[in-house]
Amino acid sequence: MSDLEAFRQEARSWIEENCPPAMRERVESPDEIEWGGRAAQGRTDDRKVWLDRMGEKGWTCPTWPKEYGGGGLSKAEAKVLQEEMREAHARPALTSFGISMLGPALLEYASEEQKKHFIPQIVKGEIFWCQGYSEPGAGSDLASLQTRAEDKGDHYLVNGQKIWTSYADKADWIFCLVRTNPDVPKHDGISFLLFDMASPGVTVSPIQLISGSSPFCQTFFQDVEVPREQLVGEVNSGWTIAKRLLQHERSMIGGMGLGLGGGLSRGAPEIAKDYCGENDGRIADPVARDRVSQLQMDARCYGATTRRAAEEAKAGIPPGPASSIFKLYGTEMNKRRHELLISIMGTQATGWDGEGFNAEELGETRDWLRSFGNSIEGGTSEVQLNIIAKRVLGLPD
Amino acid sequence: MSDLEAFRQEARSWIEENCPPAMRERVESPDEIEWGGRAAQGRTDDRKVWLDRMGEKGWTCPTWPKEYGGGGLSKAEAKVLQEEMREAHARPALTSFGISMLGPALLEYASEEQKKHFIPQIVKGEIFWCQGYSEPGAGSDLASLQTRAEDKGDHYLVNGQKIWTSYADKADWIFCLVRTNPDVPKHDGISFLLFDMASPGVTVSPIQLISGSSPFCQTFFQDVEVPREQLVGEVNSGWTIAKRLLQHERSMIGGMGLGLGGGLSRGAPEIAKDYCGENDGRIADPVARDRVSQLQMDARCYGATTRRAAEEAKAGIPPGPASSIFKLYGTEMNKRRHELLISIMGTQATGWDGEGFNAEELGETRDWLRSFGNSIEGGTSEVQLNIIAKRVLGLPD
Amino acid sequence: MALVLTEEQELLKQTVRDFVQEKSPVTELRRLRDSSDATGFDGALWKEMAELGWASVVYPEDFGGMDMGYMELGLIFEECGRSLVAHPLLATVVLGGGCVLEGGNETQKKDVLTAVAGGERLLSLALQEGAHHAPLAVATRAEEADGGYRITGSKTFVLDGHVAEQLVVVARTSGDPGDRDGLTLFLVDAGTPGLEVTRTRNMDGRNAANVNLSGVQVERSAVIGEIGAGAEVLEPVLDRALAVISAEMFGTASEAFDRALEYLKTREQFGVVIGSFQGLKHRAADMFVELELSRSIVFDTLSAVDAGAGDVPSLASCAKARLNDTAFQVGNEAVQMFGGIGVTDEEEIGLFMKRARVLQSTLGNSSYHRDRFAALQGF
Amino acid sequence: MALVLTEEQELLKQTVRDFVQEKSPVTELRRLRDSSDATGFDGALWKEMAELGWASVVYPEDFGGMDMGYMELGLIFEECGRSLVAHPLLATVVLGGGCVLEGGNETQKKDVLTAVAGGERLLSLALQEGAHHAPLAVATRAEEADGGYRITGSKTFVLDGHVAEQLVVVARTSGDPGDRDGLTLFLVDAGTPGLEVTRTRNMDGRNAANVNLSGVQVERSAVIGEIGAGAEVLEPVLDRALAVISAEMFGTASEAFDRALEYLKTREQFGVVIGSFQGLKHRAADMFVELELSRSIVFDTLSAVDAGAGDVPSLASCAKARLNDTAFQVGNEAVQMFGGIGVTDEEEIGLFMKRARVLQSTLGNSSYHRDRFAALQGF
Repeated sequence: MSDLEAFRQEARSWIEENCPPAMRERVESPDEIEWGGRAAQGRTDDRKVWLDRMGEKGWTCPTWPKEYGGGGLSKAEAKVLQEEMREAHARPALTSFGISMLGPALLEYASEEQKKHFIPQIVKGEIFWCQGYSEPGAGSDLASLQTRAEDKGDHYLVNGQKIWTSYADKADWIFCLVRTNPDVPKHDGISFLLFDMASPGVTVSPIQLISGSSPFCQTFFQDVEVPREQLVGEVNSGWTIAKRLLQHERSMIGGMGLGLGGGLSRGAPEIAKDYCGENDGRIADPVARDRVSQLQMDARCYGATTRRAAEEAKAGIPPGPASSIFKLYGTEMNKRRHELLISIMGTQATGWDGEGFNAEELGETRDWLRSFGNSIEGGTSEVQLNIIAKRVLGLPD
Repeated sequence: MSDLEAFRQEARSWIEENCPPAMRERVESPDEIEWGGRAAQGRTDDRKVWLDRMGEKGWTCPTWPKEYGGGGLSKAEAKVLQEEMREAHARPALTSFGISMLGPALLEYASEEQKKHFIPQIVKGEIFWCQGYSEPGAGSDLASLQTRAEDKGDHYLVNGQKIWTSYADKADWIFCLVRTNPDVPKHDGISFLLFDMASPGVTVSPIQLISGSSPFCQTFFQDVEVPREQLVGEVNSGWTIAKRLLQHERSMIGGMGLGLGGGLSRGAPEIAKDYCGENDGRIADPVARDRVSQLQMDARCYGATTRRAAEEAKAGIPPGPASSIFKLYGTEMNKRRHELLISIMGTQATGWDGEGFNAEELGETRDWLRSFGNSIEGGTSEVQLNIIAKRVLGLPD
Repeated sequence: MALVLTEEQELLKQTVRDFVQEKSPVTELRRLRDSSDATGFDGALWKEMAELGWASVVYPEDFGGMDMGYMELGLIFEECGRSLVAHPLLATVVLGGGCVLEGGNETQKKDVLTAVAGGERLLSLALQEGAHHAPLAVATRAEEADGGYRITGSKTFVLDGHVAEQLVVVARTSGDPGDRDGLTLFLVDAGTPGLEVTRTRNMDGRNAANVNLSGVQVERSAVIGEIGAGAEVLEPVLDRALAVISAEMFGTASEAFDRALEYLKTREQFGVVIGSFQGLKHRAADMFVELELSRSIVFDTLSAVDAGAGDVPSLASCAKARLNDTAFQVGNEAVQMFGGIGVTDEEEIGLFMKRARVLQSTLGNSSYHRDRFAALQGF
Repeated sequence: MALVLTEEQELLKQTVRDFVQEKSPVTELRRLRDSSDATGFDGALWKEMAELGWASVVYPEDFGGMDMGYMELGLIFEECGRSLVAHPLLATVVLGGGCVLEGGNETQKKDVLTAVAGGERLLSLALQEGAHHAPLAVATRAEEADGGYRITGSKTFVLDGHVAEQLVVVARTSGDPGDRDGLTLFLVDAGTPGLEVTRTRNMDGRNAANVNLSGVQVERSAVIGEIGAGAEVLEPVLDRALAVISAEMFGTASEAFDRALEYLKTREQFGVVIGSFQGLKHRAADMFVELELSRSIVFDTLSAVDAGAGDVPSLASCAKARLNDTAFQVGNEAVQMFGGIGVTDEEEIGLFMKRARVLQSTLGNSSYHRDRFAALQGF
């Protein structure tokens, strides 16, 4: 038996023994997702058991080094683990920006001491992290951020304001871009700080979107004291860390084009048959059918492109700014998809709440409204076009 | 009887007496259009008689002053004359860039002597004028023209090259923008010259387009001597004259959106019924029908806009850069219209010449190919968008 | 047909604009929405509007009307559209009242129109039955019974139906869904037994209702126009509604564009105002052109209605399809140009986009009107 | 299914590109067009291509073929598309020969495929009858007569039909136009009495023919496949043709884009290269993304054909519709970006646009393929 096969057996038995039955049921609502953190909001006993066991084994972050509490698995082993988790219908024990965003940055840029301190907390889900990048005045020009951090010797004094901070109202700590030198070109005066959201001077206000309530917040800092040892990397070189994290975010949002972001479980063809009538098994309205078909084809082409990118990556072909292509096309296609659905559902997709509309209809209206943000967050479509024009096509500024 | 009514009677009888019967028949081919000029190409006796009589009366240019050979009519009278011409099915006696473009500029900018010399020639159709504006290197940046005119005392020495000179191979004289001072900002060193195309050093080469042969030419000037008195306006202030003329050209090209440019006598609905089938009197293919309907509606909206602009002009509301709107939308709509027709006519609209295609099909293929130029000539669509953004919307450079 | 406003019309437009800006800025719509107002519009404001004659612009003087034209009414819709004013003009005056004006007898006109003109009665039109506007696809049945009619069926998207005191109900007295013949219009009081009205709350902060009729008994005198010839009354009323809705959409889209343009001129990114980026400039110029075409077709349609021109149906469909498409483009682009702030509820631009989107689905989407236009034009 | 080329495929692609660039630059197409060449392609070049094995890439070794895949053939089409090479690969190898390969008996295969593989015979497919591709709408009839069949009808847009030595004629032996059953394929020699071939000259410098059949008598042995079951043979052949046409269109559109991009980087206006204008930059970036999606679906379709996957019909329609739309967008934009020079015959960019436009109409426009895709997907 190969080592990998042995690992598969081991993983299978371990999951079988350790994953509580309730953690093998489908996630039905966003509230059932375990984000970790001190507040332990909505954490059932089963969720706690599963989180603790997975965290203890380091399998919440399977490929991270064992010395920092990670699973220490090879990529091949991690893939096997993922397969076995799926096979057992086991839920992810932990979803967090610590795992998907901060952790990899810390492993690359943080000091040994910082890694020893922060990484095990992430693995075990002890801290709910949020991300403090965007500011109201900056928008697409992220690097023009204004939140100041003054060097006060043993600490930095932070003043300013962040926006679009997802889950800031639930998070324990924030990883945050701040300006430590206002007198140099904007990219050269930025630093990367970590601090506790319970620090005096931090206030949070949730943002209402056109689609209703949201995980986004505005976050205000007034004379927040951040100990010097919570600076990651060199002072004034935080932009390097930020850029690395942004690429990752783009791919995540682009993926929504394939329907990951939508709440509908039925496809456009079925919905069109319901709302525009069915004729011999086909959508009765040929113009609607034409539009649905075009959308489905675009999704196929997009899907083939993501598969091609994955194959190219495997074949060692460098990805280039492919993330911009996915972000751009994925989000614009998602917007078109929702607009088409809304149009097909007619006046039944005009409802906000209350009687007269079913859950699918109300959900679709909200999803459509939410999709407007897709082409803005994580770098607007215009910014992606600029990136492609410059970095891929080599067109001058 | 009002003066206007008296004039109507007079015009009616005069046309009745003077317009040869052959000049009251429909123009069937472009060859039948009378452009005036020394060569008198294709000029039949009837065309000559009609041109001479109308020219003598000054009614080829009804509102131009009598002292320069014009008709001396008021605007109201000119309208009456036009109505009576239409009523009698009388053809225009003369079509010329002298009337539509050069004449008005001369009346505004030329010296008394120049007006006395050139305007009567235009009225009588003695000279076939062409326009020398565009240059191969200049494109949208018209003012960057390079054709040099050196001051040699009693004459200018012209060297350079023009492109898109319509009918340069048939024209007698050219009105031409030249650079008289290369050391000042580009708009400040341009002058407006008139000269004979038979001058030594002028050569002309017709341009083949993607749609086939065309009235456009390339025109080359090698040491062409132009007498000093053929300069119009002040030296180095030719750009003022050019701008005035350009506005006019834009409206002319935009007008093609309404179908004036097309060779088809049948509308898109009839053609669609022929090529996509007919069902209960309707276009059988609902997707094609949807697209034809959208196009017809756009044409309605465009038509209403041209009528509104005319009414606003009558009501004394200043037009603004309305010509850019018409140029932009008219040409883009014309392109869409031809693309739709081509698509409806399927493989029957793929022919170039020879057997297997009827005249309508071959004509439509050529018209479609010709329409590509519409959004380029007379200022590209991009230039029109810039003009609207800047002059109408006040957006900064 | 005039495509330029007369001096009187310009004056009216200015008066309406001043009134609306003072009495009903966009914050009013937000207040009504957030307070879950029971009516969905400001009753006191509606009284004032009626006193100014807005409720009766197009009604004859005999019934307390001003006997002016749809061009004038269109200007009111346009200016209200600019400020997202919630008002019952469409449902009460144009649709419900419009049916009485077009097909009612003298008694009905005297009763209904006079009350509407005085701002004292709210009406609506119960026509649509599925998710889409399809005026001939009526399945609701009215059968002769007890000397009158008994109506059974259900209706959707009855605008302001939750507050309407009388409904014009379109029911079928003969034929099958899809037939033009056999439709009959009934004036039904809100309190009639068997009539069940459920308020529906729309994303634009406005309201409609689902109406269920289970054997609703009405008298013979409730019939508007001829039995079975309801389409004759309905069609011109719908065309006029399309004309004023298009005017409202033009106002809403124009205001959204103006606000986006202002934002382009003031918002700075990368050290310059974002309106200096050619990518955005070209898109703004493109929108401007589409809006100019929209303005023309709206004026053309309104003035054709006033002139009683024969091509009103074609024009009305043309205007609605065009405004659907332009309003969609402008709403979409405006939100995108505002960027992150544009998708927050706090910023008003989203309210314009939402209102425009609901109006797109109201009385026919673009695909419906393109098909109708083609049929009217013989293809 | 692989979406990345193997080393062997990369090598083949490079070999094809080198050959094409040396032997058949775009000036070759212009020469053929301007000289009104009787064949419409270079016979000597075709011999060379056949010697390199291009005529038989997908044919089995038994018939002189190379027994490689459609991915390899697609690469040849793509590279030829980049240089607008006029060649009989589509009509002879994929369509005409493809029918024999799919449905022919051993005798037919041995005769036809061996000759095609050697570059010694030209074929075509006579299918279309009206202005649009509609494979089931065949009205041409074949009736049993004199121990064989007698065919009557007329065909349009028979690619390279003017030089084809044998035609695969699709005729109806039963049923009515529109029926899937009842189609039969016949192999008809060009010289057969009653067969009249009229060359048609297309705007892309390529050629097709109208074919008239007035009682063309063929023997029983001319039938390819089963009587009445021609659709079974035809459909997979058409899907493979769609796959390689899409590859050609991708090559043509890519090259047009590359040329436009190069122009954006070199052409100066207002003192800067025009590629620095954001309006044009964004449009170029948009085209690039569309081309990336196009490349993916072309590869996906070709490799699905090679894998014998069940969803080849859906993918083939998806690829053709996508390439139709992308090629249209790129052709249109490229000419516009070249400005005035772009609309002259002297500049080559117009030749790319014309070729792409003819291919858009070949074997189905986007609307046809969207409808087919929907039907295949059950909606």
